[in-house]
Amino acid sequence: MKVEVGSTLWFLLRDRAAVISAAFLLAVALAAVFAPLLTPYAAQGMGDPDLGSKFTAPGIKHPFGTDGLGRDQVARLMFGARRSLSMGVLVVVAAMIIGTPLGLIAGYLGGWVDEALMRVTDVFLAFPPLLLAIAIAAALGASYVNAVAAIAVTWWPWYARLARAQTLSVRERAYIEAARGIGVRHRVIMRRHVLPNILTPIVVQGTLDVGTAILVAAGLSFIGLGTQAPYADWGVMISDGRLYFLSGRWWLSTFPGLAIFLTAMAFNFLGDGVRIAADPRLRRVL
Amino acid sequence: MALLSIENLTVEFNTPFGAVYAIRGIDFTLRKGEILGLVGETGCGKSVTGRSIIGLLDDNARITAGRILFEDVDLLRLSDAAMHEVRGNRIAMIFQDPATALNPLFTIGAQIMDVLRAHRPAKRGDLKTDAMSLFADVGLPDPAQMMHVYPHQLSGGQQQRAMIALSLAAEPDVIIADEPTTALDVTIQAQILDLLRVLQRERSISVILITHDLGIVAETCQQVVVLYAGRVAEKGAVEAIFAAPQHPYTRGLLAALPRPGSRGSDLQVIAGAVPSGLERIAGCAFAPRCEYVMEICRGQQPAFSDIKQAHQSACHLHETFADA
Amino acid sequence: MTALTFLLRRLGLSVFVFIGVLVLTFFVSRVIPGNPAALYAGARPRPEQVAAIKVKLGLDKPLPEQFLVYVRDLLDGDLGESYHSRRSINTDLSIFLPATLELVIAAVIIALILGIPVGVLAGAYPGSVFDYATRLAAVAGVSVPSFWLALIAQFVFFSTLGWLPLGGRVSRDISLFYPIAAQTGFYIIDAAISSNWRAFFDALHHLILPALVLSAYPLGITIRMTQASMLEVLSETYITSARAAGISQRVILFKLALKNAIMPALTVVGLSFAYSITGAFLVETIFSWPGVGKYVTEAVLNVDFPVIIAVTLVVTIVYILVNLFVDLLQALLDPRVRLG
Amino acid sequence: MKRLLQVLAVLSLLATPFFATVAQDRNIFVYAHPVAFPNLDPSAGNSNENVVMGNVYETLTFYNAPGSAEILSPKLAVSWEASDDSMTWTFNLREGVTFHDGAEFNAAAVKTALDRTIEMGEGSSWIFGMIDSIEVVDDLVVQFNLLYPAPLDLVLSAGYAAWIMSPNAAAQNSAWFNDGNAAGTGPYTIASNEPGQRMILEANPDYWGGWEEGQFDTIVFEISEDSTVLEQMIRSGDADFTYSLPFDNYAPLAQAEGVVVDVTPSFQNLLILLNNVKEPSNDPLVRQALSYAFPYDDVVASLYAGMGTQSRGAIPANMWGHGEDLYQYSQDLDKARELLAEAGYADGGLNVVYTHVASDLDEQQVGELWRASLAEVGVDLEIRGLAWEAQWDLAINDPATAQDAFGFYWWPDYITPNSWLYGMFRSEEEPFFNLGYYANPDFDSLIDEAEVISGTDRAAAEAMFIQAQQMLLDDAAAIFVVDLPDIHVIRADVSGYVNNPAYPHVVFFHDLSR
Repeated sequence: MKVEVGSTLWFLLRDRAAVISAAFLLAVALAAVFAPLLTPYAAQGMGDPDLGSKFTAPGIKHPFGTDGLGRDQVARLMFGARRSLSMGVLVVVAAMIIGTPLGLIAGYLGGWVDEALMRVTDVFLAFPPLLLAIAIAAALGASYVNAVAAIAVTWWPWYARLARAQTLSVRERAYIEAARGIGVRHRVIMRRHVLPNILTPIVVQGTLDVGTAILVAAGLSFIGLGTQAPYADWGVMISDGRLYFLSGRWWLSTFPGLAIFLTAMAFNFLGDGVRIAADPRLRRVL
Repeated sequence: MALLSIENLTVEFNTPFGAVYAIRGIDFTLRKGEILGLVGETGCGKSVTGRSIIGLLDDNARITAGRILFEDVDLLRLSDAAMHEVRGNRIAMIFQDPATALNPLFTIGAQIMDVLRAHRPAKRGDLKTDAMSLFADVGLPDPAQMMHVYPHQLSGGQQQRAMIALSLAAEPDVIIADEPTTALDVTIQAQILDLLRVLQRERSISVILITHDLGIVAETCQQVVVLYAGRVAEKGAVEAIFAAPQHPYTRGLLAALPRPGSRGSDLQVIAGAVPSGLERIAGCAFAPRCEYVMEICRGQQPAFSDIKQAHQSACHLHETFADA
Repeated sequence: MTALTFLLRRLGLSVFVFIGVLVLTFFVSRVIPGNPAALYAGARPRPEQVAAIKVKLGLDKPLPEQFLVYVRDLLDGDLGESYHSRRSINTDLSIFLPATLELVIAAVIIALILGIPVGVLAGAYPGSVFDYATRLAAVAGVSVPSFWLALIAQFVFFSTLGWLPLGGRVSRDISLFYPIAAQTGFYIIDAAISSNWRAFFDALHHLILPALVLSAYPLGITIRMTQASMLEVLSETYITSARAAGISQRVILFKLALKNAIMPALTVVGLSFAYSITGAFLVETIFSWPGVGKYVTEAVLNVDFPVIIAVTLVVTIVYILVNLFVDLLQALLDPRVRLG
Repeated sequence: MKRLLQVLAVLSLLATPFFATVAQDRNIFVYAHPVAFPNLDPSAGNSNENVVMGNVYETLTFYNAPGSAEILSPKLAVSWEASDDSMTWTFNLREGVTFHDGAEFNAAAVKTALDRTIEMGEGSSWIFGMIDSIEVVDDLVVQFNLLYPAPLDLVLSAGYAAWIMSPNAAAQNSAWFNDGNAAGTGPYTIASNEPGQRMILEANPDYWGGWEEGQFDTIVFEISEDSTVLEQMIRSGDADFTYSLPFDNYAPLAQAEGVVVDVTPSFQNLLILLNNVKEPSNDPLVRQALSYAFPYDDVVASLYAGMGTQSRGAIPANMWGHGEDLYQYSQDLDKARELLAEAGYADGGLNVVYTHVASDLDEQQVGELWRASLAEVGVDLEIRGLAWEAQWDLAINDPATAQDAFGFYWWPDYITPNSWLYGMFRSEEEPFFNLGYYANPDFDSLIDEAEVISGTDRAAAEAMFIQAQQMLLDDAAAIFVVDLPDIHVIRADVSGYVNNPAYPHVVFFHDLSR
């Protein structure tokens, strides 16, 4: 499935939900990147306490209130976005980087290599999502990097499968047969001819997956296997606020939860949009 | 005695690229008891015409002008409920690939009984008897066993027979057969066409046979309508048109026709491509590909002219050919 | 392909996958930092206790040997002992697994009962307001963090409205005065078969909120998949031919197309199950639901690796079986797959 | 969806009358308990199951709540005496006591029970390390022969390992107990156990202490690790007692009707053990600087909502061995800078790793506050949350790779200052709980000597223990953060409750009534 970038973009721009989502995500990303410039409480965003304004309810000074160490929740959310967003993206990118070449090799070479690699992916896919990630994250120790690694380890088989399926359909094409016929080495064929032709659906799937990856990462953080203090991601913020949630300090968990919810939704809408726009057969559905 | 008249039927499709003109105003008439061939290349609008008649256009299609008169009632003005009464009961349809037109998860018997039940209340036993007699009518072996058979257990020809049985279930007046034999072998093809002819004769059903194969038209039809780019290029009695085709397009088609009796080949043998449905066409749609093209052809749409009573062609040159 | 060869092939594959799962979990669990012997020894162990326990648990042996011992015990049906509670994991799971399954099955049922009809209707009327609303709801369902939704649900239905309990499986009064005779471990079923209706309604009352929260993700998935598959089925020629034959919309949607649409949608049973289990890991703690999710999150906190492996294994087996069952069901429902 | 919710909720509400009309002919006390009971074997359990043990089983002696005239009072032993050298202890046992399973309580039973505990060698059984042998002198007289002088009366009052179970039960293994079986002499028996969820105790009608009107006949433990659940239960009156809520939630809760928040000092404190071996904290100046940089006031006032007190030395206030005149560090960033400069870190550039139990938000926030203060004196603090075993493992494996600062709670197994001093600071070949690798021969000999005389001359021993603590403070061996409060929330209509920090979070239900 080779897709023209121009027409894909054109279709994407007609999808209102996707456009709004992209704008939202861009805003969140900008808020994350330029957080130090955008909030007067940058130091608090990075963890410094301000015990004087402990547990301030949402108001003009602190629109989303403050936490138990008096930190402004808007600043915490903006700095938290750095981690939550990057976790989602890194998981997907890492999974792609592991999965794509393996799937490509399996699909291209076929035979026992294919069989072996696919059985390995079967094993990974046999776990209910999150369960294996929990076990691995627990084994590696709680940290931001380990959480990303743990989820990526459970995620790559999806990309391996996708890459393999795409490779199988590309493999028989004339130009590849031709390249093989004139003795181009396998490695070169895979990299020059197969890879570019299978990337589109993989990238599309990746866009769809980021939202889910953010959710899973937030889940790990929620049970304490993710970002460590003094930093926080959105999952950690929900977890920290939970103790006080039903005791009148509702704002602590509400806003980070909303942030995850809306971001995941935006990625889903954007991913759907990209998928439909990139697949001519689906465009009619618009 | 016109059973069904199509008048200035115009259909557009909404696409993200803009409106696609599928049918640009066509007229023809189907008389009772005759088989009318609707011929043209892929994309000329012949299937859309069939779907328009039975009211099953895709959601993004819009009929922007015209009338479809069935026994002097405009089908386009009927309510959904009324149109629902027409479908199956008065007008039925047969599809190109019986393998996809039959539901794979239900037995043939169940499917035909669904149709029977939809059109008349009856006891289950009666329905079953009727279903089996329909199977016999269309020449399916062992009708009793057919009741319990799934589509995939039948051969292509048998599937199409079953499909025909389904379309006959409510005793319609008109059957629209959309390329009913394209997916079948040549020998089976002939058998199915025979069956259609028999049904037409014995039940005096009118048939609109949609095909791209002029060979089939020659063997099966009494009337023919040649479509090009959503317009009628030429229409009339089969003998007249095959004897003296008036439109350069029809001539091209006939010239490409292999010996009668062998399987028809694809019709795209005339140089050039069919114009895109996105374009508005000012003059003759065929002009870009026409070897006889004249100045007038690009600017003005040719009107129909009667060559004889039963033979009309839309070409600025028609008199030239008539003389020739 | 006959159903039998299909079944055998799937079974063979499952056995292979299971062995892989076993190796992988064992390996992962032994990488866990910390000192399991100290954990086993209790809150404030002495060095000699820890050393003795290390020998007792065989932790001083090389890894391959530990693995063989583990597999041998496993073949005897023994999942081992929790290092934290020292209880038999078999006993624990016999209590916790039914609790989780009760919750997960309830969530799957909610997801299917709500999701399939909604998906069918949304697929039948693409472009309608209902379609858009459904799509929004489906995306919301798969985007909402379950643990956050659980908090919000508690806030609304417990704190604010006071309709539903905060957590747990049954009220104290039931434990005290109308205890449920454990048979299957599914409280709803146990209470029903012993005609203990007070307990039945009480258990149901406790089940509603966590099950609804858990069903959000599978509901979203179910709607999406049913809708997509309905959309596809409705564009099939056999639907057009049924229309052309004058069959009514009602029969087409809910008899003909549904049967076709449900075939691919059946995979959502497996998916729903998987995502409900995932949700359960996060949500059970919030609802104080004594299931494997709560069990394993605590085990993770305590690096209690016999529990971590056992839960991973058992839940994965259940998951593999569910998928196997779904595959079989699909094969059985499709006349194109020959039986026998 | 919402509609369905309503329907379901209404359906369930319809069902409510079914079970709402339960006859309350029982007097029930509900303890909303924050953790499960890990090990119900009285010989082995040394954790939160003590609350079950303390009501089902009994000890020979009982450690009184602070403020009592005597330190100890009789329980299953009615009187006892030690030989002059504290090497032989004789206990006279209570007469007419039977175990729940009908077995008779006597000297043989005491020997069987304690021998089992010592032989199993699990849990806190090491507190009996001084016992050489146990002799049945008479049906109701039991004699302990010790290996070295020790305050055995204190040891036998311990809240762990000192429980006396029936000889029949002593023949069983841990699994038997963990299936919910028990046979002690206490006022309650285990009626049912839903692990991780709920445990129900019922009154033992034959209890030797007798029963009065208003006492509770049924005790229910509702177990929830979720403090939100605990809080909601006590707030709504669904529970009578709980603890372990977030410190910040007690003040609003105290305002609620019918709820009393009971705050008393505990015997538990929070320390940060500093690595005495590894650079840079092997330098006492650095350790002192770290101590001066610690925000004591903020931690006490804000994290503990003013309910704890800053520690003074290692031994918590209210306990013997506590030194009211010991030096107390306070936050002084200038001093910290000076000390760092003296140690050669004038420009900062110091990295310190602090570990804490990952699930402990208090320990984490202690680190967050400390980090902010340290940043001002040029020290970079990395906060690492780990599972307890992982944190401990990191500390004992190799001092060179260990953490620099170890957040650590300590509580005594039995009530002696040496529990802290020996446990965390006495030099060891292979450190076990001396996780800061503190090694000071003078300190070691001082506490060893104090321990020997603590059975006979408690006052002299106390002075020596206090002197030993001054050494720790001079060396800044650890940061002594806070003496934790015991905070229990109890329904106002329950009377008779007194917190006893010697038995952490144990409620002796027999004392209560409504």
